[in-house]
Amino acid sequence: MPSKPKTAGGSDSRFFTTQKKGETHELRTDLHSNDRSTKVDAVKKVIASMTVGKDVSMLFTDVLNCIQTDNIELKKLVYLYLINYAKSQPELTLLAVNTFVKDANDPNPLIRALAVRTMGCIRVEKITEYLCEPLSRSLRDEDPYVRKTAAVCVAKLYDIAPDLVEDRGFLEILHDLISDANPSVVANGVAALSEIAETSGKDVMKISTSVLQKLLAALNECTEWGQVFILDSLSKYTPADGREAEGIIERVTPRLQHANSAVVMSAVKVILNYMNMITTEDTLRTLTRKLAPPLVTLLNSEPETQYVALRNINLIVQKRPQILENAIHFFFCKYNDPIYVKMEKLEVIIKLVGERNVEQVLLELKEYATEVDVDFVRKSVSSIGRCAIKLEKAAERCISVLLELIQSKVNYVVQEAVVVIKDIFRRYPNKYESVIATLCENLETLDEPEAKASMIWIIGEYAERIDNADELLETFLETFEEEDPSVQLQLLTATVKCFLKAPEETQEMVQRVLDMATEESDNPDLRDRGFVYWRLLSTDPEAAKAVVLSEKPVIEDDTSKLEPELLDTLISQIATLSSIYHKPPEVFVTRANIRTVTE
Amino acid sequence: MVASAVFITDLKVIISRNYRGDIPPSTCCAAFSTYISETDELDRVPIFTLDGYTYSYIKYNNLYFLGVTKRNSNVSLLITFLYRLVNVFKDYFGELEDESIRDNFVIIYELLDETMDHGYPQALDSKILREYITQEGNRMEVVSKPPVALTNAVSWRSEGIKHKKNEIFLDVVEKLNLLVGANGTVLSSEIIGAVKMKSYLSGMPELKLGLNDKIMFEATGRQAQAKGKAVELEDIKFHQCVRLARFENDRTISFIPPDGEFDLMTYRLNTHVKPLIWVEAVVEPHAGSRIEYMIKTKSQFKSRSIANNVEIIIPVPSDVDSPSFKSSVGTVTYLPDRDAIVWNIKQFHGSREYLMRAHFGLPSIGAESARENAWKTPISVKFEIPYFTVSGIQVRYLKIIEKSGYQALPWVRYITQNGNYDLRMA
Amino acid sequence: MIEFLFLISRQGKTRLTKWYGNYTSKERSRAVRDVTNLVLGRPPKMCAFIEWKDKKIVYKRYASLFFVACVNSDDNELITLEKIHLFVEILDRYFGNVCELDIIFNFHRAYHILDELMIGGYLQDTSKKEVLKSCSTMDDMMDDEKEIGAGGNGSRRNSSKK
Amino acid sequence: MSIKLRDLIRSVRSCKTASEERSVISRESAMIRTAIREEQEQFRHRNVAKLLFMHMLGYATHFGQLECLKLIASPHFPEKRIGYLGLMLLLSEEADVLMLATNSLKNDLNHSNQFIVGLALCTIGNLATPDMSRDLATEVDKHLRSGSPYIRKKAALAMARCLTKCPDMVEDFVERIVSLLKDRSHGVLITAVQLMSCVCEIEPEVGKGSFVRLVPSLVRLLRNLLSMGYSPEHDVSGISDPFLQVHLLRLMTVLGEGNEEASEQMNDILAQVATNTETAKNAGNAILYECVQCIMTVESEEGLRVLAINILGRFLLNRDNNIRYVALNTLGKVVLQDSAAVQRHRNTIVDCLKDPDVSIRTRALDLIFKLVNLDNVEGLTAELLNYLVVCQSENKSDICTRTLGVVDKFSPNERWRVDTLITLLTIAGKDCDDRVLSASSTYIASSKDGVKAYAVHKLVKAMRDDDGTQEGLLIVAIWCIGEFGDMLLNPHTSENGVSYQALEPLNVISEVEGVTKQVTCTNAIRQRALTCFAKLTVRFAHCDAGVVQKLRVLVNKFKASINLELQIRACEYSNLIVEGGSGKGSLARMPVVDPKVAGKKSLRGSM
Repeated sequence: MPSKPKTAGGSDSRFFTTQKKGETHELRTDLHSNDRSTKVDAVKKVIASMTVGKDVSMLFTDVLNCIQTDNIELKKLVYLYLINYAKSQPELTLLAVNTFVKDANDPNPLIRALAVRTMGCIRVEKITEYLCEPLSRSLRDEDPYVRKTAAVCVAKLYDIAPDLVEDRGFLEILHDLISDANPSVVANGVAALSEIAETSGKDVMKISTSVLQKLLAALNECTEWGQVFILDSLSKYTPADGREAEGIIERVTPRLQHANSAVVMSAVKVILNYMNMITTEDTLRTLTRKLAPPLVTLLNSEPETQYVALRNINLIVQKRPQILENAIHFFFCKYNDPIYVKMEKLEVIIKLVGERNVEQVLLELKEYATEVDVDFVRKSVSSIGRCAIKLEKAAERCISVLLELIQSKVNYVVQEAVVVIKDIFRRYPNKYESVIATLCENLETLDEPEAKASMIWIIGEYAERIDNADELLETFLETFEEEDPSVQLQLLTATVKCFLKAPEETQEMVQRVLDMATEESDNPDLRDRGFVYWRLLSTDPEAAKAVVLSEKPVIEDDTSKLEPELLDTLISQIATLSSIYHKPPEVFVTRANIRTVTE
Repeated sequence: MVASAVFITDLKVIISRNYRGDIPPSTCCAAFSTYISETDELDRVPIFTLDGYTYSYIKYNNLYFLGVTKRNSNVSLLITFLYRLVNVFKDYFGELEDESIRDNFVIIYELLDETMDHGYPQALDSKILREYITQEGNRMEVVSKPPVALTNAVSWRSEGIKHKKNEIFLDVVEKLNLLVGANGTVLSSEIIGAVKMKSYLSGMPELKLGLNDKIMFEATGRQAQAKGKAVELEDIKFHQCVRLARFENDRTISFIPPDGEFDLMTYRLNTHVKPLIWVEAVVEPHAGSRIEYMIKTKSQFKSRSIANNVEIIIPVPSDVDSPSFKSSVGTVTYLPDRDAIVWNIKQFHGSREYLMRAHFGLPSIGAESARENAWKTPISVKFEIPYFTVSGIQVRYLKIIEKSGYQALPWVRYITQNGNYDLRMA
Repeated sequence: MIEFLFLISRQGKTRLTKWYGNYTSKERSRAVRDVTNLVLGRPPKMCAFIEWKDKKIVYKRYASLFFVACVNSDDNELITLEKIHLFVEILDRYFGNVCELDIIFNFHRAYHILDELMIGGYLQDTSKKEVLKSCSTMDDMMDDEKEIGAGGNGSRRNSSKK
Repeated sequence: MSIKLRDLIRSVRSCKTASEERSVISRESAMIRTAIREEQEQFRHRNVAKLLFMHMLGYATHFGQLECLKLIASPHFPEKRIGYLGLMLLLSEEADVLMLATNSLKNDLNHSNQFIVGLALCTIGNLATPDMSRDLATEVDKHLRSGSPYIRKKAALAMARCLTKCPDMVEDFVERIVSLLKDRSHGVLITAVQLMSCVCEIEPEVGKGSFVRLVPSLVRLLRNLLSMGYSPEHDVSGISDPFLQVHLLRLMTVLGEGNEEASEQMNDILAQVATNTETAKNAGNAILYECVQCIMTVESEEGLRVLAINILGRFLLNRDNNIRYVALNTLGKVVLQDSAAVQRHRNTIVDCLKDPDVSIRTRALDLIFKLVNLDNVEGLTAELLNYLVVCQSENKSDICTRTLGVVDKFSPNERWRVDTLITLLTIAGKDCDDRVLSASSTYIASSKDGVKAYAVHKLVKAMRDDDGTQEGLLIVAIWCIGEFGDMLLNPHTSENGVSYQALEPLNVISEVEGVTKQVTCTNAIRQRALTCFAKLTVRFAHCDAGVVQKLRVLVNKFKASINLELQIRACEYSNLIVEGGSGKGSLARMPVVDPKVAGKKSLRGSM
């Protein structure tokens, strides 16, 4: 039989259902049972209900009643329950404090650590005071396992009561822990201090020369996770000079050989950040050579890790293109790569493409442009255009590939191609107009604003070389009112251009478009543009020519390049979310939105 | 900071651990479920932010392992943590699926408590965890102490291990990644190698591994050897037991191994290799009635080597019927669940060539979507060639020193396998 | 008029879909996905109506199953609930204390019953007795003919009870 | 070997993962495809049943469509039954093979067994294409007068499909339908009533013309139902056939609308239903709900309408969310006829905006937009803006547009209008669409100068307070700064006592520049900023040379931009604003939009 859960009452409950009653009552009895295993089972059932999201807070006192036990499994379960419901029952939680304090003195270090760890998770302000004494004892515990747990607990306490932490001198004790003989304690101490530094904005994680040496020593000894904490705090440190930077880099470089990709990423971050301070060409060259292989190796890891790596590599190749200049083929897409990996690989490919490898890259991109996923195909098509814009020598070849793809008549391929060909025209003026004829054959496939706007611009710009430019514009004008503003703007400019080039034929048309843009539209932006043209044309046609038909500078190949300052910020954030989003942390780390009424 | 909370969910929370109490778990889980169910699979990304909460997840079987954070966390660390957490669970429970999670929720809570504290990963070595977090219920009497290894510099091996027979097994496994374009040119080829160990050694043995590493020979002034059969490994990744600083210094691979199985190192080589097994396909589709394939394959390695269990996997449309095959060697099977046929050749000697023909019916009522993919999926090949490595890597020695002075024998095997071995169809 | 009718399990599995309005297969799978998410995402004690596109979703939960109907936005939502309930009562009588498993293993029977209750999204009869009578006569006709086997094994009632 | 349906279901159920399920299904599907190719007749029935199952799970089954046709052509009932089921489930109206079924359907319509005729009718009713409808309508019509009520009711609904698909046939068959109302079977009656409603929908003229004379019969039927004693077959929680009652009321609604005489005939029975229906159970409320709608739609007497509105008022206070929902829904429909009565419940309705149930909130919101008038506009708009803050982001755009409609119609004064729009943009500037942005700019431009100065000062402040995400706010602000930037150079104190200090020209410029430098800045904003800079060269012409120089630098920055519109603007403007250039006049203050144009646009978008 399947499980037939209860329904929300009413007469319909007799359908599809069987009944179950009095669960809570039964549990309560069992929790008070003298039989150990009945008791354990009951607590387990409570936790099970809690796990599936049922509210079992009404059993608080009954569960708390089980806390005095020498059964460590039961103890852990009760603690878990406490963590979950303490906030809802702060008064009752106080009753548990005695047990915590007692457990923090237990001869068994596992129990001591458990007590300290749990106390920190109970975010009830009232108990923080009781926490201080056992915590400060635990920070000096003889067992490193307890000390490392206590170190993290300081960070927990800082979350609830920062003043308490500062007043009771816990920050100083934490700082002492960085000199602890045990590497795991050092690592957790660093993690706790770094977090407090980040939350408070105070420089509590001061790295002095002696601390630096301690950290570097611990780096060799501590767990892989601890290595990440230490590397991340090193990345925030500014070395005194190039020599010190070089010295630290030397100690960090071996981490590039670690099997844990998080260790590798954090090591890369430290090295890249310090590289700015290094002036010796030789050292720079060696580092550049050393960084490439571990980055490439990340592309053989799980897709999610690859994604993180690729977003970061995207930054790294902008900062130091030499590192991966010979590695472009590693970024070719595998058939079964997830789309999100493929998209990122394309980004990197475009950043790495050069004259030496453009032939090979074009073959790849063409292959991708016939795949199934629409977004990937579009990005591939536009990447071909970006190759052209980037590499003058390859432009012709790129155009011919784009024309081939246009022949496929696949709607979105054509549109993407038109958009990017417009940019190629602007990069290499008066060079590839021969393809305009082909583009004009595909006018009716264009239904996206950006593609339409691009095509209209091409027609306006090259009006004198297109026999029926005015007719083509005319067809677009028929639907002027329904078009997206970006298309309206291009229609306006293109028509004015046409008029300035051949006033006789287009007099009526330009009047109409100006009317539509100014009299019949309420879009202030479009009206501004319309009035500017209108006033110019009516007062000084020659000036209008100078304004509208003037030579435009060749466009910059700045597609998806970040501003240098932002890039440096992001390089310092390698491996973090910020490096995934390519945005500084303050942009997305916001207070969670006000809860909506639905919740 | 890494994670505020970790969830294990199949879109309904199975288990969650809210480490920092700064996120609303049920809201977050609901938001995540909505993201997964309402975002087209192709549009999903493993890391995304909604309403100020960032979700990073991996998928295993039908389970999602999800970390949520409010801050600018180290996501690289978070993703790695989630993968390692999966490994710990696999090690504990064998197969990992929603039932094994539900059935073991108590121990999973304990593990979640021990593997991460306040969002910081702590201990994820299941061998060590097993020493004090056990599955047996009768733990009341003997309350264990934290294993020393937990906080030791050697966090992967406990003291006092004893084996009757001291042995160690080395497998050098190379996987060949290869991508061949539709025009037959090799677009990329790469060797991913691994030195896998099974160590059954007593005490705290010190090991030193010698390879025919070209850079090591050069570094130690043995130019002659460097020019001989030495191999230049492009990138090496070591298990945490290997002393990285020492390796950086003089390329010595020295370590105290964990007990049992582990991957000592992996390496990558980017060399141009000839496809060991070559495949060509000619396809003749007749829409609405039938489709025919002619497949030719050739082994391009020395004739004294043998590739075992060769599988050539050829994609076909998803709605074909009535398969029939003719091949000069091996067996051919239609696998509808993979929309492919598999040509299986048990033993493929070097320098041979074989042919296979396949014939299918196609339904008269077409569904274009059923076919699209078949033309874009590449042919892929699986194989295994023993006693052979593409790179030519060799284990020169494995020295084992333990203070008790026992003798231990290392055993070495070499093998080459396919990695991502794809040939695009014309 | 009812545009379509779904049975969805609490786990999000589709147990029955009947289309009366004209939907292409793409629209169908989209609708199943959207509506399933909408309905399962609703907290309990909300009203049983959800506005969806220019239509209205009317649903009711019976233990582990959601019965979901899509109607025009000016249709009477309350009577739609009654129609759903009528269907449920007929299923209950047909299978004898129906459960989800009955529907899973006898989905074709559920469809047959529905076809005796509704056509083209309109109610065909208001009498449970009439519907059950014609269903059972047709089932008898099935049994009389040679046993062919498409899930028609076993007696029709209680066939899936343990 | 072919496995049984049961076993297939079992093995699918035992799958742990989606990919496991896919693999089970694909293997089975391949077997079925081969079986189909080999014409394995003995398994056809079973295979189609399995395909139905796969289809339900969302897998491809196109290759099985022809099998259904073969099955319906079989002489055996079991095969026919599964064949028709398959036809109805696997095929949609577009399927090309459907036309091949017409012949089998025709044969089965003439079958001696009424259940086989029933299957054919059911299939027509669910699936018929226009072509099939035309071919089969006469056959269906024949069955409308069958001796068996079982066939008559099915034929009635098959006819509904045929007529929906080919409305031109309505005239040929409309009179045939009328006679169905004399039937005694509830099944035939309910189908007949629905068929009539359906006809009234597709051909209102013809339908109403033919059926309006039936109103007395409908009233009689309804009265009989009300007075009927307990009948276990048709009663639902003590109410006799609520389905038939509701559908009778629906039909009466259509026939009574705009028809005094028909409405008059209904008056008594509607009053009787409205007062006597038991409301303890859902079935009763369903009838009452329908009855209220009927009263409010037909030309009913005043007293009756009051009664109806009171019923809705009672519904609104009901604890059951379903009832509150239908109350809000219906109030929304009647508010235009009887605004005052609905206004009485305004507070209750506004409270519904805080309901946890989104369906309730949506209905309440709709209703509030209809309740707004000159008297309550300020209070209700404040509620709407509050709601805009908390509502789900996908609804924000719509609420903005509709709030604009309110502002269009009911603004008490220019300053209130400007305040409301700026607040709206501050809350939901990233969600509202172009119409709202255009209208906001237009309203500001057309206000008196004092309000204009107030608005542009206020916008600068709002822009400064924003974190760069409310794109719409920034767009409007930047346009206003470009157009009225000169007003910022003077301090301003508005009638409500809010004071703004004068700004320095360079400060104004750097405020806008700051926006363009934010990471979240879009090209749409940058484009507007360029126009703004160009216009400011004129607005700030009297200031010292450094100001204009700064503006030139900002404009020139985008001359090589890869964004087309940015480049065009940068190049054109930089030529316009050169030292001693003659074109500056073209950047002078822009004419205000003709209010007729603005009105036309925003009305089109408002509701």
